[in-house]
Amino acid sequence: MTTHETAGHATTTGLDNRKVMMWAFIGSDCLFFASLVSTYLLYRGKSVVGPYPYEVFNIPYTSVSAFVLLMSSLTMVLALGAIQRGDHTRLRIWLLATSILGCIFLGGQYFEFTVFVEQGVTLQGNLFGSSFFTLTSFHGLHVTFGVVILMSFFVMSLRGRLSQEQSLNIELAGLYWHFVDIVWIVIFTVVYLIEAPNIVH
Amino acid sequence: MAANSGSLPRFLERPTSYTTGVWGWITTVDHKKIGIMYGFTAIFFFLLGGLEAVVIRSQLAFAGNEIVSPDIYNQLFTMHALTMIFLAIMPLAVTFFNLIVPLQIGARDVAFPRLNALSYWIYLSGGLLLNAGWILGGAADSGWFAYAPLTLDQYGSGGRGMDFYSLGLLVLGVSSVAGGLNFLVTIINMRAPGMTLMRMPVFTWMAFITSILLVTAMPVITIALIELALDRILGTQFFAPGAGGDPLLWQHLFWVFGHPEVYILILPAMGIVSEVLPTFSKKPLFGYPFIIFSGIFIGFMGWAVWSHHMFTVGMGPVANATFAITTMLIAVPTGVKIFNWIGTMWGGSIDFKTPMLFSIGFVFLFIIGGLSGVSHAAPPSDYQQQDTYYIVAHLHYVLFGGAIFGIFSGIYYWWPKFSGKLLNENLGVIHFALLFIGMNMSFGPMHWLGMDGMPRRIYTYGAEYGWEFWNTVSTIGSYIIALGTIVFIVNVFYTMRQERRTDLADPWDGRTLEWSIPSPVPEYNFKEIPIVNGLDSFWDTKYSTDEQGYMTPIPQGASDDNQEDEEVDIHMPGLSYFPFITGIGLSVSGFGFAIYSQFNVVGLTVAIVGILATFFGAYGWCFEPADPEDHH
Amino acid sequence: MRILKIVFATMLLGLSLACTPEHLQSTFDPKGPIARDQGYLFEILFWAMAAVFVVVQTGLVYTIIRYRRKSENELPKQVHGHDKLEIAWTIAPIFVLAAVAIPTVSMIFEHDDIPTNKPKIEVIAEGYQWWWGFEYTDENINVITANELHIPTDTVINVSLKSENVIHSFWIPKLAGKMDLVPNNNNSMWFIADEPGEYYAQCAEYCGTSHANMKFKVYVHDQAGFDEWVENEQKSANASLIECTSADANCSGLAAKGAYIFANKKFSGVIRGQQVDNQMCAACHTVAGMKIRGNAGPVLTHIASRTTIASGIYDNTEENLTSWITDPKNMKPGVYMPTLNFEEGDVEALVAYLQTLR
Amino acid sequence: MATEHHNTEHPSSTKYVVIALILSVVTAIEVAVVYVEALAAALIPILLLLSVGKFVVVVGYYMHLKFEHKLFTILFASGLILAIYVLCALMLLFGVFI
Repeated sequence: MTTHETAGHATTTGLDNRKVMMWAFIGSDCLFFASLVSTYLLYRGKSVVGPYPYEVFNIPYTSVSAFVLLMSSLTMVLALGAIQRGDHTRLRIWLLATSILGCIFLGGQYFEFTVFVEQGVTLQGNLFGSSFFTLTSFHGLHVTFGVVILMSFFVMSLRGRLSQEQSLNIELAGLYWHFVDIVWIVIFTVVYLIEAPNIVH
Repeated sequence: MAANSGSLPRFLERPTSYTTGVWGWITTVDHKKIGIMYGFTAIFFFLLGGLEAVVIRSQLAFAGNEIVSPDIYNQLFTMHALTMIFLAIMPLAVTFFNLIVPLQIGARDVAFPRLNALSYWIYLSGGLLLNAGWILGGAADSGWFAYAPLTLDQYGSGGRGMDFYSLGLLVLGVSSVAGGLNFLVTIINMRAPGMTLMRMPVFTWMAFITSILLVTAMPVITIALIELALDRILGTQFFAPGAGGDPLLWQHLFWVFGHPEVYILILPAMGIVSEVLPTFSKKPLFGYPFIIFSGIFIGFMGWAVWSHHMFTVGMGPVANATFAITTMLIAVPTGVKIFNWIGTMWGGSIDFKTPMLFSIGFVFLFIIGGLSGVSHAAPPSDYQQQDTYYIVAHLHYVLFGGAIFGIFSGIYYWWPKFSGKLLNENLGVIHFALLFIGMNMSFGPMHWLGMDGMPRRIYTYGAEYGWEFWNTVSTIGSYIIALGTIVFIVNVFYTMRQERRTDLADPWDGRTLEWSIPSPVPEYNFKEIPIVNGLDSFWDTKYSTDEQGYMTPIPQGASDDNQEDEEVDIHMPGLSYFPFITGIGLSVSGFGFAIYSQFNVVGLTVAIVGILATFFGAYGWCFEPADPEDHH
Repeated sequence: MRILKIVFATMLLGLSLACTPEHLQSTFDPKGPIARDQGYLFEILFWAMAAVFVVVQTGLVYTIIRYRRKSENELPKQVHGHDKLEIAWTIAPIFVLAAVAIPTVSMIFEHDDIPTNKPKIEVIAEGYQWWWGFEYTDENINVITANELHIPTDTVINVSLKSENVIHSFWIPKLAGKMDLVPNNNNSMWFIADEPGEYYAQCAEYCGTSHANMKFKVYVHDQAGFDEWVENEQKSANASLIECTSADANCSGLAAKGAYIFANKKFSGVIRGQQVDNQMCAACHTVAGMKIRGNAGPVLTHIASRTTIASGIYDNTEENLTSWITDPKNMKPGVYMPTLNFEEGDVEALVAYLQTLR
Repeated sequence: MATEHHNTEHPSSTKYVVIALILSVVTAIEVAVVYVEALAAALIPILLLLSVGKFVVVVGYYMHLKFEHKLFTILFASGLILAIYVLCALMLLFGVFI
C-alpha cells in the first residue's frame, strides 16, 4: 500500500494510476457479481427439492445486517475525511468502527448461514442452496478482505506509519469498501426483499 | 518512506544485485524482460499445442486409425485448444503488449511493473497447472468449452482432468485480468506528452480495446469456472441435471466470455498488421480513424453476438434471428479494416520482407475466415455446419491464418528491436511459404469435409463415408506446418548465434516511437521522454511532406543513437521477489484444490500452503519500499 | 505470388474430384425439404461470399503485384484516407448482408411452423451415452426401438429431443440440420423425407469417450412398408421363448437356453473399471413381453431385424454380436455395458436367442 | 490533457451523516413496503427504484464520483452497464421476463 512506482511521474490525465486502476477494477468486479446474481435469479424457483428461500429468509434480521453495512460506509467516509484533515485520532476511531461494523456484518452472515444449514439449506442440497451460498459467500469474502485491509491501515496508523500525504491509500480502501456495500444493496433487494411477498402474505 | 525503512524486516528489502542470471529474471519488473519471458514461454506452449495437433491429425489421417486411444484423443483436442488459446495466442499478444506498448506511447515502463511481473508468473505456473493432468491421471477431456454436464465425473471419462481445467483456467484468469487492468491504466495514463488518443499507434489502440475486453469478459468465465469447480469439488448442484441445473447456463456464461475472447485473440494481430503494412508500403495507414472505430465497434459487438455459438440449443426463432443479425453486422467493421489495409498498400512501395509476407498472408487468410463465418451466422445454414469440420476450418482460418500469422509478422518485425539482430530473411521466407501452403492444405479441405457431414471431435471414422482422402491431405498439410515451425525455430537459434549489430535502431524505416531509440532498447527506454506532435511523429522527423503528399527525406545529422557509453542516470523501479512468490503461491493453491477430491489431506495442505504463500507475497509486496536505495 | 494461384487451382480441382456420389452424410445431397432449404440458403450465402471473395482477393493480389517495390528510392505519395471511399465500403457490405439476412430470417420463422397439410408422426428421440432410443408416441403406432429410426415418406416427423445425461445433437445430414438434446430443456424439430432409402446419421455434439461411435440410421419407407414395419414391431418377437423360466423340456434348444439366461441368470463383471455383481441382461435391456424390463440399455425386442448393432457401428452379424456380448468395451471404448464372466456356452446361447428376435 | 477540476467542495461530515440518515430511511421504507399488501403488485418496481436510489447516492457521494474526473465515471459505468446488460440479456434468453 505504499506503491511509489508512479510517484513523481506526471501522468497523462493527471490522475493517479492507482485510482484509475481501482475504478477499472470496480467496473470489472461488477461483472463478477452480475454473473453470480444472474445464476441466482435464473435458478430462482428451479430447485426440485426444498427448502425454498421463502421458507428460511428472515427479512427483519437481514435488514439489520444491511443497515450495519450501510452505516460502515458512513464511518468509512468519515475516516477518509479525518486523514485528509490530518486528524489521526479520528482516523483511527473511524477505521476501527468500520472494521467492527464489517465484522458484525460477517458475524451476522455466519449466524444466518448456520441457521439456514439447520433448516436444511446446504451448498449441496439444491439449486437455491448452491447459488445462494456461492453468491453471498463471494460477497462475504470481499467484506473479509476489506476488513483485513482496514485493520492493516488501523495498525499502520497506530504505529505512525500512515501520514496525511498517504490519504490516497484510505481513499482507495474506501472506494473498495463502498463498492462492497452497494453490492449488498443489490443483493439485499434482488435476493431477499424480492422473496418477501411469499413470506409475508 | 525512507525514514521508516530502517525498521523493516530483512525480507522486505528490495534486491539490488541481480541484474543478470536466473535471479535477475525472477526478480525483474522491467516490461521488456517480462515481455521476453512471456514470448519464450508462449512459444514453448505453442510448440506443445502444435505437437498435440500433429498427433490429432495423424490419428485422423486414415479411416479407422488407432494411433491413440479415444480417451487420449479427447484429451488431445481439448488440451490443443486450451493450450493454443490460453497459453499461446493470448500470451503472445500480451508479449507484444509488454514489449511494444510502453515504447509506442513513450513510457519508461507500464503503470504497475510489479503487477506485470505477477501476471507473468501466474501465467507460467497456471499453464503448468493446466497441463499437470497429463502426468496426474489424465488431462482435461470435455472439449475446450466444456459443456455441462459432461464435465461432471459421472458422465465424463472418470479422469481428473477437469479439475485441472477449472482451477488452471481460474488461475490464468487472474493473470489476464491483472494484465488487462495494467495495460488499461498504462495506455490511459502513461502516454508521452502530446500523444492524444487519436495520435496513438494502431497497435496500442488494439491493445487498449483488448485490455478492456479482458477486464470485462474474464469475470464472467471466472464465475462459471468457480461454479464448475464447486460442483466438482464440493458437490454443489449448479450443472447437475437431476437437481434441475440447466446446462445452458454454462453455455451462456461461457460464450458471454467466449465471444469477446475471440476478439481478444484477433484484435492484437489486427494491430500488428496495421503497423507492418504501412511500414513496408512506405505509406501511412489508410483511414486511421476508421480502423480505430471499427476496432472499437468490433470489441463492442463482441458482447452482442455470443449466442451464435448456440444456434442449435433451441433458443427459439426470435433469439436465433436476433443473434444472426447482430453477428452479420460484425462483417461491416471487419470489412472496413480489410479495405483500409488494401488501401494502405495501394499506391505504396511494397517491400516483401518476411513481416510483410505474414501480414499480407494474414489479410488473405482472414478474408477467407471472415467470409466462411457468414455462412454460419445464418442459423438454418448453421444447423448443417454446427459442430462439423466446417467450423474447425473457419476457426483455424481466423485463429491460425489470422492471429498466428499476425503474431509471426510481429515477431519478425520487432525481433531486432529487442535483440539487436535480424531474423534471417531466407529462412523467414521459407517459414512463411511452408506455413501458408501447409495452412491452406490442412484447413482448406476441412470446409469440404464439414459440408460432407464429418462431425468435429470424433476420434475415428469409417472408410465408407468418403472422408479419407481429404483427411489425408489435411494431415500432410499439418506436417508441412510443423516443418515450417521447425524452420522458424532453426531461424531463432541461428539468429541468436549472430553478432549483435549496432545499426538496427530503425531497420525497416519505421513510423512509430519504438524505432526512435537504440536496439536493443536500453533499460530506461527513452533517455528523454519524447514529445508527440501528431500521428507518426517519428516519421515526420525523417521525412517532410509537401501539400500534394509527396515526401522528401530530411537529411539526418550524425546518428545520436549510440548512447551506450554515455552515463545516463534514470531512476527505474527496483527489483522484487514478491510477484514471483505471490504468483507461484496462487498456482500452488490452485493445484491443491485441483487434487483435493483425489487426495483430500494432501490437497488441502498444499492449498493452504499456497494461500499462505500468496498472502505472504501480497503482504510483503504492499510493505516493500519503493526503492532499494532507501536502505542505504 | 504464383504459389497462391497454384494452391487455389489445386483446391478447386480437389473439390470437383471430391464431388463424387456416395457421400453418406453429404449436406449437398438433400433428400427432404428441410435439408434442401438449408442447403439452398447455404448456396445463396456461398455465392454472395464467393463474389466478395473474388472481388476483394483480386483487389489484394492486384495491389501487391502492381505496387511492389521497384527501386529502393521510391517515395510514394502519402495518402491518409478518403472519406467518401470509407463511407462507400462501410455501406456496401450492409447491402450484401441485408440481401442474405432477409432469406435467413424468413427461413428461421418459416421452419418454426410445422406444416399442417401433411400427416404427422410424433417421435421422442432420447440420447444416451452412446446410443439412441426412439419412441413413437402416436396411439396407433406406439413402438419403442433403438438406434434405427423408421419413417414413412412425405410425412412430417416431429421429433422431441430428450436427454437425461449429457448434451447430444440429433443430425441426419441428408434430411435435416441438427438440434441439440439438452437435459432439462425440451427441444423439438421436424423434418420430411422425400424418397425411400437408408440415411446415415450421427450425434454431432461431443458427448464423451465414444462420441464418434454414437450413430444411427434412418430407414425411409413408402407408407405400406412403414405400416408393415410397425405391425411387426408391435408384436413381441419369438413369443414362445419369452416365458422360459428354466432350460426345461418345453423350451429346448440353444435359443431357449439363451432366453433363459437373458431373463434369469446373474453374472459378475466389470463396468468401466468398476467391479459389479448380480448383473442380468434383462435388468438393462427390454424384450417386450418379458416380466423384467430394464431401460439402461437399448430395447432389444426386434434386435435381429436391425442391420447394425452398437448404435450403428457394426453390422448385425453373428460374429459381431458374439464379440460384442463377450467384451463390449473392446468394440466400443468407454461403453457402459459390463464385460461379464460368462460360463462356457452362455454367449453362444444368448446370440442364438437374440438372432431369433426378428 | 490534465483537466482535473478538483472540486474542493467535498461534502462535509455533517452532510455525510445526513446522507446516512437518508439511506437508513430508504432502507426502512424498502423493508416496510414489502409488508404492505396493497403494494404487492408494484413491489418489484418500487424496490428496484429505491435500491437504485441508494446505489446512486452511495456511488455519487460516498465514493465522490459526482465530484471526480469523468474518466472514473466512464470506467465504472462501462463495467456496470455491461453487467446490467449481461444480466438482462440472460434473463430474457431464459424467459424470466416472459
